[in-house]
Amino acid sequence: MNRIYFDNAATTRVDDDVLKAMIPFFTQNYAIASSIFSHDDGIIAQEALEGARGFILNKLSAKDYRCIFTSNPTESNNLALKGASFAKKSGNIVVSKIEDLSIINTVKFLQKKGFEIRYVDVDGKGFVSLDHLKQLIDDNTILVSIQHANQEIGTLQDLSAIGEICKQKNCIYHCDATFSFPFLDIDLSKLNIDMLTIGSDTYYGPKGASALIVKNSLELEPLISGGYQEYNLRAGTQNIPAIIGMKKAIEIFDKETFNYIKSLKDYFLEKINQIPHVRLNSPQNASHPGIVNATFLYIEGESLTLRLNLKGVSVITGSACFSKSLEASHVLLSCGLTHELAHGSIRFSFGKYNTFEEIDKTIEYLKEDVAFLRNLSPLYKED
Amino acid sequence: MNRIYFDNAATTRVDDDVLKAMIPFFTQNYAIASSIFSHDDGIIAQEALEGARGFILNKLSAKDYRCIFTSNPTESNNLALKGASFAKKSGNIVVSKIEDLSIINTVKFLQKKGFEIRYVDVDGKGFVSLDHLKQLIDDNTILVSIQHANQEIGTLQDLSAIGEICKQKNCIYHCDATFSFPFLDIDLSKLNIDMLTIGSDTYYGPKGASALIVKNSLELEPLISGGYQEYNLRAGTQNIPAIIGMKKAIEIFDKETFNYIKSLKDYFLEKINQIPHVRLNSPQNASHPGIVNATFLYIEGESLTLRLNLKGVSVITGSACFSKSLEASHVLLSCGLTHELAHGSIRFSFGKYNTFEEIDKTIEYLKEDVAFLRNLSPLYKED
Amino acid sequence: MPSIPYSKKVMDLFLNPKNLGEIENPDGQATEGSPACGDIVQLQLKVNKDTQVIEDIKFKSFGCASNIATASIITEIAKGKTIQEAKNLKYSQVVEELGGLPAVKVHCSILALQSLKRAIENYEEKNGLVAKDRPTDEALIKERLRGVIDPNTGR
Ligand SMILES: Cc1ncc(COP(=O)(O)O)c(C=O)c1O
Ligand SMILES: Cc1ncc(COP(=O)(O)O)c(C=O)c1O
Ligand code: FES
Ligand code: FES
Repeated sequence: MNRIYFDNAATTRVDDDVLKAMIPFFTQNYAIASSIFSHDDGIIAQEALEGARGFILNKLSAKDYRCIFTSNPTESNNLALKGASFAKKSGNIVVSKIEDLSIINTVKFLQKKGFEIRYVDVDGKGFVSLDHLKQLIDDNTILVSIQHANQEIGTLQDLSAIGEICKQKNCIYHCDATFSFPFLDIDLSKLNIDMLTIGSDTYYGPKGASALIVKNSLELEPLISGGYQEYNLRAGTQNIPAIIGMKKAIEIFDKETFNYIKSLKDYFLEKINQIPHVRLNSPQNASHPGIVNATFLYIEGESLTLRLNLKGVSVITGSACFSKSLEASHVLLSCGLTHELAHGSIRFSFGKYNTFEEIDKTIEYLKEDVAFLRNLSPLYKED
Repeated sequence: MNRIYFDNAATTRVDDDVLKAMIPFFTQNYAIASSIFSHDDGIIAQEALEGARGFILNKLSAKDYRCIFTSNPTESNNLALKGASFAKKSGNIVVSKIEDLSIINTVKFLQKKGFEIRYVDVDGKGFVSLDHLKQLIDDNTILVSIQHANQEIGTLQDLSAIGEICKQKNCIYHCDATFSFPFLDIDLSKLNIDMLTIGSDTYYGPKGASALIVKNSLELEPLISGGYQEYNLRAGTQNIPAIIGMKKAIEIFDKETFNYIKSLKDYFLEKINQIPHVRLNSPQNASHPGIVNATFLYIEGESLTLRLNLKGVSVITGSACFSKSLEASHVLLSCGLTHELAHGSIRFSFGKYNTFEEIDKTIEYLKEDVAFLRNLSPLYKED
Repeated sequence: MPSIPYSKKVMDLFLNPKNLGEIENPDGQATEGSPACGDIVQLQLKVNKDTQVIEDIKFKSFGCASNIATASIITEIAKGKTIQEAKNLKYSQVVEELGGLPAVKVHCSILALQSLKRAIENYEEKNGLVAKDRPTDEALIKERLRGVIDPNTGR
């Protein structure tokens, strides 16, 4: 059975061209990159690595920045927040309430280490309150971390406005762009961003690669000590095959890919109107082109994902029943959804390997399963 | 030109079967592993991941241990040392002087954070002094970290004796087995090892995978916060293709591979006698089967590696001229070598893709280049 | 085939729940909610006043597969039993009938069982069989679920 994979916000299939670009680095140019005075094998590896680094910096118009390769966005976010905070020694940190767990749990960790954490409110669609942000920042604020695209509902923050506020208030601004880059252009020559996290495996690149783009002037305490790789900020042999794959994935991600994914989303949004009592949790505008988060009122999300799964559809839910910690999605709750509304939420995330036909099928399955589960629900009274 | 790669201690070519095992996880079973109640794609990934974890624990006879996957041995070593030290809050840490930089620079970091560091002496061939170790450990010792095989000269420590001492003194024992596993068997049911670091990319597995094997009872503070992966000790999406490759590489590493590599080393040792004034820095016994470290007296190592490189041979040197920090190998200096002796040291590390013919060629090149450089050297007087 | 951590029995009942729905003019009923994950189970009974046998029982659920399956099997077990027998039903017994539950989901079976017991209490109270009812507030639910709502251990 060919499954319908609508979980592209979690991770994507690696593109065949990306894999092809990686292969030589497994079996031919496999040497480590650190020995610049040594042998040609090492120098070839070094050049490939530095080529990828330069390419990424250039793509982001990042002139006075370093590109630190890490193993995944979680590590990049940790390096950004712990690295900058420990370098500053004390102060307060401002983050939005809807950040990824790699930010939320990192600031919880920093709180235990003596830093004060302040959370910026978001509105019903996840947009950060700029007024609240301004209020929260004071002279002791060392760092603001506010993401670009949200991982559950797709909301896009106004990086330009946030960067401007941080600049005026003279504090470091870190932006987690894991889920937006390279879908959306980011021009660091025009934005006031001090640190930027980008990933690889949500745009057809491999797992095992990510980068933290950091202003040259910014001091960081490394998380991982050892060899003298990555400007002495991230020790350990670099995963060159993955980095080459990441580069290739950025290279081949074009406007056409963007438009195709967006057209899938638009088609889905049009079709989902056929199901009654659906609440859209994603914003209409300023939203990631590949994601729709919707609540099917009166039903519980784990039951729905499970039924869809049996029909071959892969999605996830923000229901508490689904999460390892039995807590409903902190993103949805922060947007003001009740537990009940979070309970029935489903994230559909589309990718370039999906088709319109898959959406048609999924809408049919949804009709059946939602009706079945509503029939089961003590909350649902037929109109 | 077909190059002669004798830098297998740095990293190895990925085995074709390993790559073959990885491929489906790039383009078919690419989902993330964290959603066990969700969709089949996630569950397939989860099962592959847990299969690899179980396989590795079983291979090491590790009954009451967790297997925490990380991105490379440097990270595993950092997690072990920082994780255990921060969990204990204060105390002293004992390490050998010849550990990899990922240990040496990690304890330097911990020193800045208030921990006391004590260094165990080694003898002329790199063997840790067990008497000195016993003297150094006291009631405030929280952790001992002593490696298995040395990365530059191949010396194998007596893990059983070291473990016994740590057990008697009641302190945690971490062993960095990056360069010995799976060349040498490690049976955790018989050794008193609390934490063990293993790698992947020095035995024909891919980069991007490593594991820290940790006793269940041992508490660690995570380095990387975020999602609830890896027993909550290492957040972030797991690099499943790399982990699957690591598993496969362990699976196919057999006695035959070991014997072949060892026979290359023996052949090389026999042939190198043809060159005068060579000092073997590696021990004769209790040594890694794939490594020979030798000093060519009166010459400087970077010059020699450069000349060999031009003839297509990849090796490295412990010469200060070669290192990024212009410091001679701390391993060789700790073994009591003078700067002069460290200067002319070369590491030859053999792997299963090398041939006897490559050794013959290299010996010929060595004869020419060593003679040439000695002729250049003010220290050398022809006998 | 990958294994969702639910037994075949749980999946069967999840897909085809028994005794689903509502009873008109029930003799006893209860709606229980879990403070752990926010789900709701509703149970309704018809009881023979002479024999005290549960003659009909129906449920509705706003919960996960484990919750649905547990509620379903409880209705099957309870049907035809006296209220006394039904009250003595142990949750370990229910879990066993289901072919086990993932640790993190054991609390769902407790919740379903609680609503059965509450529905019986409601019947007893309406028929003057017990003196006074204590309202089900969050404190009471937490008390009942104490020790079983740790999602990581299920205990
Ligand atoms: C916005 C955002 N940041 C960070 C992460 C963490 O990514 P990883 O688990 O690959 O480290 C994710 C993952 O989904 C994400 O969506
Ligand atoms: C013994 C030992 N430990 C740790 C490492 C660090 O490995 P990596 O740079 O892959 O993290 C090495 C690398 O050569 C090593 O030989
Ligand atoms: S009903 Fe929520 S976890 Fe089962
Ligand atoms: S002589 Fe040039 S670096 Fe040593």
